[in-house]
Amino acid sequence: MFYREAGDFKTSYEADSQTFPIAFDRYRYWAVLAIAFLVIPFVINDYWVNAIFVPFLIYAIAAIGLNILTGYCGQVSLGTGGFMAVGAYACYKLMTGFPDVSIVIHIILAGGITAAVGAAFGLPSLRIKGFYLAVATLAAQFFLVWLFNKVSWFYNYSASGQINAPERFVAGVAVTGPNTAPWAQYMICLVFLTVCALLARNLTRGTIGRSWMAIRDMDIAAEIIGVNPLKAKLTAFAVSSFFIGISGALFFAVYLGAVEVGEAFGIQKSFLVLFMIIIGGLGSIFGSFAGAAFLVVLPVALKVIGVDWLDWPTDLVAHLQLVIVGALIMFFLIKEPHGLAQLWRVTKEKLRLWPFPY
Amino acid sequence: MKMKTLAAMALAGALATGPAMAELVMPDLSYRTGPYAAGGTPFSDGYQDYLNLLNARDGGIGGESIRIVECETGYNTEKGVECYESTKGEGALIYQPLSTGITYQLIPKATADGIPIHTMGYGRTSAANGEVFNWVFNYPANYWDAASVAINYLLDENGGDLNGKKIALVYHNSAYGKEPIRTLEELSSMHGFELSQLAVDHPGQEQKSQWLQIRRERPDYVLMWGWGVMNQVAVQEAANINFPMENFIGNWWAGAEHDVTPAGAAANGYKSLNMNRVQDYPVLEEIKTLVHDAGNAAGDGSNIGKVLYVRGMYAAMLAAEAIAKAQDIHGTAAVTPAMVRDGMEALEITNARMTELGMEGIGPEFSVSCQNHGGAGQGLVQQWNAADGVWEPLTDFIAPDASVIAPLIAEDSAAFAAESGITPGCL
Amino acid sequence: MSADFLYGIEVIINGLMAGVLYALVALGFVLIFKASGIFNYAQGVMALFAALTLVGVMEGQVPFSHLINAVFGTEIHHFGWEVPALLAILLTLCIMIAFAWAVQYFVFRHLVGQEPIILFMATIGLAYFLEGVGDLMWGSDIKTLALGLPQGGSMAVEEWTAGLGGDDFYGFFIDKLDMVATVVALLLVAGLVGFAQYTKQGRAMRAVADDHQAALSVGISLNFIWVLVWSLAGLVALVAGVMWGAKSGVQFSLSLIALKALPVLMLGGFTSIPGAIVGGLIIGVGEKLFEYTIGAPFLGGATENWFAYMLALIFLVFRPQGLFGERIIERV
Amino acid sequence: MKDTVVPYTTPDGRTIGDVLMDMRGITLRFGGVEAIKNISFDIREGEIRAIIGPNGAGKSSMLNVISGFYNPQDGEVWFRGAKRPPMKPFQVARQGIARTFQNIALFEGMTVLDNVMTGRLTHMKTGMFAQALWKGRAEREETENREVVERIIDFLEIQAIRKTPVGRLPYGLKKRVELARALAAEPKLLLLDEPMAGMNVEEKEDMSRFILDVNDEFGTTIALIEHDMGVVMDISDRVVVMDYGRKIGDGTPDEVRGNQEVIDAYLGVAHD
Repeated sequence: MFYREAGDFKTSYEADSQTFPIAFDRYRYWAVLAIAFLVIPFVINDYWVNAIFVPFLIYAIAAIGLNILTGYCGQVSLGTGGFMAVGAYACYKLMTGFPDVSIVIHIILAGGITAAVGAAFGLPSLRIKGFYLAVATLAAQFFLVWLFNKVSWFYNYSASGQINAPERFVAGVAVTGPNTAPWAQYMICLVFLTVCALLARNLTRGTIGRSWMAIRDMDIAAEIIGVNPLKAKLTAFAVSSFFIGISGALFFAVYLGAVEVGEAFGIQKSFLVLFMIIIGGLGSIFGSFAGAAFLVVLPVALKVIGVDWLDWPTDLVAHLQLVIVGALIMFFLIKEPHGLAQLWRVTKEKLRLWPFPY
Repeated sequence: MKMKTLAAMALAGALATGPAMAELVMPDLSYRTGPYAAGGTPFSDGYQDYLNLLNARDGGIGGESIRIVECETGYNTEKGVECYESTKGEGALIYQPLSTGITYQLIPKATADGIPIHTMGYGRTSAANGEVFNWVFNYPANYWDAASVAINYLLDENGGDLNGKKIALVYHNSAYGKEPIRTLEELSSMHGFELSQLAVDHPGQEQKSQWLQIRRERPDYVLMWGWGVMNQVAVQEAANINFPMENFIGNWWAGAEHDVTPAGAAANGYKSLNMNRVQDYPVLEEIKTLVHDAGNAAGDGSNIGKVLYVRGMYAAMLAAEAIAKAQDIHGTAAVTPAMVRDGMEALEITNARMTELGMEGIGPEFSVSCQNHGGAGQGLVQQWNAADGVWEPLTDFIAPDASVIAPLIAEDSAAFAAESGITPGCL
Repeated sequence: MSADFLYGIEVIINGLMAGVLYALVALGFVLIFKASGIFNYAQGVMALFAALTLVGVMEGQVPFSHLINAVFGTEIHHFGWEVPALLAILLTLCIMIAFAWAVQYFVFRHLVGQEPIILFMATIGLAYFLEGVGDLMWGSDIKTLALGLPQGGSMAVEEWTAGLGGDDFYGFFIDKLDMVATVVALLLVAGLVGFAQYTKQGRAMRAVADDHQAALSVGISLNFIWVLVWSLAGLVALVAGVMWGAKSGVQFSLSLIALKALPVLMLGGFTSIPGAIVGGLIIGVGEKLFEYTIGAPFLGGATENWFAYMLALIFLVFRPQGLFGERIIERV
Repeated sequence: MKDTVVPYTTPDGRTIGDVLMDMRGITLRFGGVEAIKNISFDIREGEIRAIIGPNGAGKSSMLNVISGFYNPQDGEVWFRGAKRPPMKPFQVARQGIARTFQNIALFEGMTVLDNVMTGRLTHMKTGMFAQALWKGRAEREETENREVVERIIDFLEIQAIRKTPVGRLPYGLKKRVELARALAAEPKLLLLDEPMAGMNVEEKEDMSRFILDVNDEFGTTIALIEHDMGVVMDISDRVVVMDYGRKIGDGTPDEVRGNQEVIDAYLGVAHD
């Protein structure tokens, strides 16, 4: 089977503008989906869910969210941690305030609330640009974390200042709380990720996506051809925050089950998600996946190699891990500044011409 | 996605190395890296060295050898979860998560998995109520005890009367830092002292505002719930404003050598609480000869005898005693986590036993029961001697005011039980 | 004068001093950004690394001893000598220059002409790398900086000013270390300005900051200039690391001081040295004054971190070009 | 006081109609500098109107006023018989004014097709939620607009580079893509800022042909700035001449060619 587009004729514009124009890509896409939905849930255990899959799926949602804002609309944000916190605390308040409503609705609403907060903090983007905006979004980060820590209403006045996810069910299966089966944790995150990725893909390929990219590439020209910058930027902030809010809600309710805002949603989280999208590739949905996978799996893999195989002291491995991750980031950027997604595209391009590169 | 699959396969290979049975698996979730490494390293050294000593001297516990599985958390919650999941499969008997954040993750998980957690002087305070938190133990003392012990100490210093005194609490602006507030407020209305609260935002490198405020308000005493770099800066700033150091008392996570050494001689006289007395124990000699000289030291061996080293050792001792107790109760050397839990619940630490173990007076005497997972709640006050570079115990173990703390614990654990749908009861 | 008012002044004075310390960190960012357009996220880690190196050199620690011991099973920790402070500082500077050269040679030389966000990302990689190397080289315990810098409130100032207010005023508190930091910062800025104005290399540096192409065309080596600015940033990092490290000991958290510099940069602009200084002072006073008047009494305190950013944000909304920037006229 | 103009027919048979845009007494200042001084002129439906003048005459500023990028301090802009209030550029675009730029302002990160599709933004009305779902309204609208765009791509002969990222194209093609993007908006008035700058003779001929064809086939009114006098005189119906922010000539190419002031300006006669 050759990886070719020759012979795969498109007879309509719909077919031409589909997500995977090359047949082979389409098959692979369906295969990945089939494995993700039909195979992995049956073989997965606690370790894989909690150490790899659930964090990967949740970070992928956050990365998609941030990629919409930063990769597609060009607004660099360092407020991701704060917005995830909004999602988490909104979800907690909804879960405890309306225990009879489905958790799925809570998570979506948490995304909606985060979207509103995100849009509000997006307002300065009309005046402030580039790194100045990035630093300005840190105001959101620090303020939100401080707020959730300070106002005890957000954590229902509990003495511990932590929020705990009570047990909730989807179709009779526990998805939050201590008794959640690993596959249920995995499935709810997977479903949310799949839906989010589809929505993101749809939004980015149509009118609104083009307005965002136009603003990103040249905001003045975009305005002159008819893009309302206020609307484009605020929708980018809102949509981005919606996804980030969902990821925050899942992060709290499904993954950790209990969080304290400063620890779980601090500034490191904002940086981490930003690293993911830059390493993965700005302006690419696939890049969001690749970046999240890279930064979730690599440290674990290095730890396994260093501690379990080579039997080195854990602290040495942890330090070496930093050195290696740092060096890899620089290496990748030198080799391919546009991230793993671009690396992937270039490989595919080569594959298309293989075995006749010229 | 492809890359992930590859990595996944690599990992699968790594994990396939299954647990070797008939060993006592003791995970050590340490943090030797990151911002709090200075505190995590000695604790982990002490924890591991003591268990290694048991292996070297006694062949383990009850004839069963101990296997330590160290996992680096970097004090990061997510890494902690990864560590828990990766070690639990090896048959871990007891967890010492060493971080409040990780503890909160593990409480529901470990409860569901049936593995006991020991959070010594940190974690969830209301876990002292063993009827709600069947699998969580926080003996010998918790933060609310600490607040009460500090006030009891000050009462003692002031002839039993704190009326009209001003006490300031400088705290890390996080769930941890806010722990003592409720207790102190209760105690303030009870004893008539005036409590002022000063929050320091994480990480706490810049505390000028707070210490200027203390300088203005001139409180009689300053209590501190600090962590990480906040401790060193606070000690320095207190010295800067010429606050009398003997009236400045940190809690037991703000009272190690590295908290005071950067300030040099200026830190002399600073006090802190401790849950384990630091002195020359015979057991330290044994560790030196049987563990360090044999080349089995967990770290570079330089931390032996330090406050947090001794605390790590104390934690390991309590765990080992609980395992021994479990072996006793169930009549088997190869205990399971559930058996260890029973051992912890039946744990009784006496002076005679501590002397026997070569650590006389390291902690208070206490016993654990199903109702009380919190131990005696006692703590002592120690003082920093900058000239000799040692922490000197000033007092014996001081009891907290149970009448204040018990209702608070009952209230909070009841709230948790209601929220999580737990029916309190003994296992 | 009422004590509250005098204490307000005290807060302002201390805010100014804190501002100097913020500016010190911000300065490193500005140097590199101005000359190469790189937003150097690693500046905080550089401060940590420089301070760690200084202590390590002074105490005669064997670099990478932990790694060496683990690999070869040896037990080495110290060379057994101690290096005098001045010599140690020089040695540390040499190491920072070598680091600057390595950064330029191995990383940024290959990234010339990339978008700012890519360069930013590379510095993040650098930060990870340097943090790991720093830990491996010198260990992750808290180290005491024994440079003999003065510490503590100045009694002289306190006594002189105690008479200004009534019984409830105890005189102004001014930290001696802060005074030293201010003097050092002033000297540093004067030195940098002098260097930029009066030396050939300095003028070349300014030329590059102004226009890369034009600088190239008159025969200035960009590589050399970039090594130079990274070295200067290393020097600034060392000074910042020492000043902050004197307070808290040299430890991991030093790398977080970068977060204190970011609002300063927003306010002062990424390209202006006077902007960094004035921005630092404004942020320092602003956050302390807010905490004194509103934060601590009404909001429960610990407001400084976010208020610094809010202040910069509000300021920027009204003046997007920053403190010293030219008014931006957009063209097509 | 709306002046109606009698439609007339050009020598090549096109009909020039009513006044489409009327600039009345426009003055634009930057700080103390007057870039445009009290200029009035009109653009009629269907014509090709050129604005010429030496460097710094204020031509681009004038175009920027028309496209709403600058708001003049004095004067009125009348469009399609109504006075235009101060507007943001995107609102002007929605009124049906599209433009190209002197220094190409394409969206470098997007493909040619996507760039041209951005030209349709003002015609696409599907809401965000429908777009997120895609199937149905959004996809239908996308396809309809894609058809329009494909016609323009055909027309400008850039089919082959449809899916190429714009950043990789040579200069001449970029200019053409930019024209395509402006045309995709189906504007009432098309503004071209030096469409032939930096082109060789061949490319200029191509571009002139496209401009004439656009005007001819779609009946689009065009206002353009150009330096190449030969081209301007060949393709435009009427010419405004500016110098130092003033209008010094206005009329058919032949009229302008004979204007002494214009000749002076171009030959660089000193101002008194």
